[in-house]
Amino acid sequence: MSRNVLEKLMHQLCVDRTVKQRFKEDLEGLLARYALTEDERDMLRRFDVAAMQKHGVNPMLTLGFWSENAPDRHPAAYMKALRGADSGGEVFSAALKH
Amino acid sequence: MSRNVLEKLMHQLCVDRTVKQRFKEDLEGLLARYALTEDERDMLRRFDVAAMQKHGVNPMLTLGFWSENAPDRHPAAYMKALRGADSGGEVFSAALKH
Amino acid sequence: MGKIVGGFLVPHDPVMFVVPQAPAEDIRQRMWGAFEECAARLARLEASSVVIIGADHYFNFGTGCLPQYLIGTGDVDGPLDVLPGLKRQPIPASEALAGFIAEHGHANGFDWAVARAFTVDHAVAIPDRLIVDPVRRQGQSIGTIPVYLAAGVDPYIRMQRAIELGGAIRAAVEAAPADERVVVIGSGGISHWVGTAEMGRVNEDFDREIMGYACRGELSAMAALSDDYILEHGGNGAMEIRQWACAMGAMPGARGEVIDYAAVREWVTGLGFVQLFA
Amino acid sequence: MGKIVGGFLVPHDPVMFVVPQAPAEDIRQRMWGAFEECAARLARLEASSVVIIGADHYFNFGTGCLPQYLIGTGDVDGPLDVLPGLKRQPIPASEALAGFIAEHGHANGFDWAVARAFTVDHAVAIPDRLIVDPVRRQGQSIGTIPVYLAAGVDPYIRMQRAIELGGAIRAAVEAAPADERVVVIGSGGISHWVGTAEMGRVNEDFDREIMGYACRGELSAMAALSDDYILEHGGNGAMEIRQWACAMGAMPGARGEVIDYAAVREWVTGLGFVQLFA
Ligand SMILES: [Fe+3]
Ligand SMILES: [Fe+3]
Repeated sequence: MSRNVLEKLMHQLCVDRTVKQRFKEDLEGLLARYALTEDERDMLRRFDVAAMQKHGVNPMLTLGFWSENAPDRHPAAYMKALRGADSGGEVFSAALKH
Repeated sequence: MSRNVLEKLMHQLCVDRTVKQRFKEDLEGLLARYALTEDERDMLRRFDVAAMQKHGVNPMLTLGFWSENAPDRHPAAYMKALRGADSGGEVFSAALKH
Repeated sequence: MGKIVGGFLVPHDPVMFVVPQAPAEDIRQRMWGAFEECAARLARLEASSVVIIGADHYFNFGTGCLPQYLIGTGDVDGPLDVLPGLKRQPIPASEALAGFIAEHGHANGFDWAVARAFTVDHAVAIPDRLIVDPVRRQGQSIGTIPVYLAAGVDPYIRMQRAIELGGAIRAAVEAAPADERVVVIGSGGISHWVGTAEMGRVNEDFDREIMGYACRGELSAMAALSDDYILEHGGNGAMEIRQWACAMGAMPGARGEVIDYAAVREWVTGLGFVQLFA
Repeated sequence: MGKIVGGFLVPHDPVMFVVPQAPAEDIRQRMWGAFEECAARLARLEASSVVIIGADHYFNFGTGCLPQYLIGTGDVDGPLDVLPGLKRQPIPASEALAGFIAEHGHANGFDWAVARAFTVDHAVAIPDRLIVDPVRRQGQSIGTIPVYLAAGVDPYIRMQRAIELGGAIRAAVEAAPADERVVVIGSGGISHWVGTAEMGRVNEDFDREIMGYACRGELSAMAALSDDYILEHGGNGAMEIRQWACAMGAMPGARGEVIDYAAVREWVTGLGFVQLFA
């Protein structure tokens, strides 16, 4: 399975209010409507943006998906999720804490 | 004002469930969100597909708009609205009455 | 080094699905039978991929992005506009060749818009379901490559450019690393008026003219058809002969044969079925 | 017979709007000031239209249709991605010239995807708001023509093709019936990493290299930059130098001048402002 269907859903999760709503309220129902692998579903459930990028998903899309849908939408949280706990992204995170 | 914004809204009224819903429930609120002329708003309110086509709107779109949103969605009703009461569209209407 | 091994020019009339019983019995049987005949002939061509050339009906693409032509290089399903007897389902794709055609085009002046996950409308789904799926059920593995031309919504692709695009598809197939056997399907009604006051009109003379060009491989005659002429004699739906022109452009010099034709007012379209021989 | 009378290469950094206070005071003032300086210089060019060349950020276009390049020929507004201090509003368009550029392209092998009603994202909205709007407020009537290149989402437009597209814009402007004075604005950050683990990194060496090519009008050096090189040294965001290449391609032989530059890690981007002289 390629990254394409995953990117399709993630793009909708950036721009389509109805899909965003459904992501919050009925995640499994939403996921069932897309031809995703179990691995891909899991990336979405766990907001695993690092795994998504390893899978080939466009980084602009992982960022957009995070900013629109994650429980903690702050870019610093995104960077932490992406880089792991030993994150070295102080400069950028610091900037965005203003 | 060109046909373009009208076509934009009409396309959404063909493919976007949320917009279709809003068209039914809050027509004026929906219309207010688009840079349409009063004439164009009126074409939508009155399902005036003939006027839309005179205005340059793509006929596939007037048909799609009608089929998805008109009170009587039957193609025969569309043909009547398009041609006026003295419609000569017997063959086509007959076919679609099956 | 792939090869184009054959072609078909066929309609994709959704009204056949909406009111299958509308025309007289013999017409109905002939038209559905013509699709079956195409499937039987496709089976004999032993294709590995089919390129189905359709056109959007102001459904897939909105005012925010109207491509002149597009190719689906990733996951494919459809149709978007579900019909009675035509449910949405995954469509087996031919991703490697489709991606190569896009890339080859980008390197050679054909700037394909690309769909990486694409829900086709009935323009591609009908030929796929009626012509390709029966061959798949016989055990042949065939991937579908959806191509869309701007024939329903302006700005329309020029006839000449549609023909050149067919040539670009051919060049890409022949340059492709895999030994694919490719069949091109130009999917479009001949005369039909869609959503206009003349809807239901069919013009057999126009239809015979176009089928004649197809059978005699007259690319230049196709290119010479002006939009005004097409709109007057074939209707706004006949702008879809661009898909025929594109398929013909992929098989320059090919002769064709009419499998069947009928002017079916009940289905609002002149339904022509042509095979092109490589 | 229109004429390209000048050009600018500028960033469109949304982070400037999100955290305007993040960098040191002098940097902030210089960067906002550079936009003001561009506006002042634009005012002196007495343009009737500006072509703003941006790139989608996987926002305007989804997997169902990814155009290589697109032009807005009808109503324009934006941005789609509203920012603090950057509300969505109508953008004065230049419909006649935009339509002519599309048509001229279609007749000459540049198959523009067309947006007939288009909500641009920040890539076009920021330069329009910060550079063109101030000149409009002085009483000049300037229409914006939005152009989008595939620089954020693959398949990317090739650098060479972006340059050729600039040439096609120029040819169309010069063939246009109206005596337009046209300014091209290539809108894109230089080095920046967007959404990747390296986000926040800036590479001044890379930025100076690109600005050097721009100032010396070295189109062939731009065309020779491989995607691998750009991604390694400039980041995925630097794929947007395609927009610079396109603007440069519209002004072959033009020399440029750096208005200002700073590597602003707090705004995650190398911010370069270049004027191209016709
Ligand atoms: Fe059609
Ligand atoms: Fe950008």
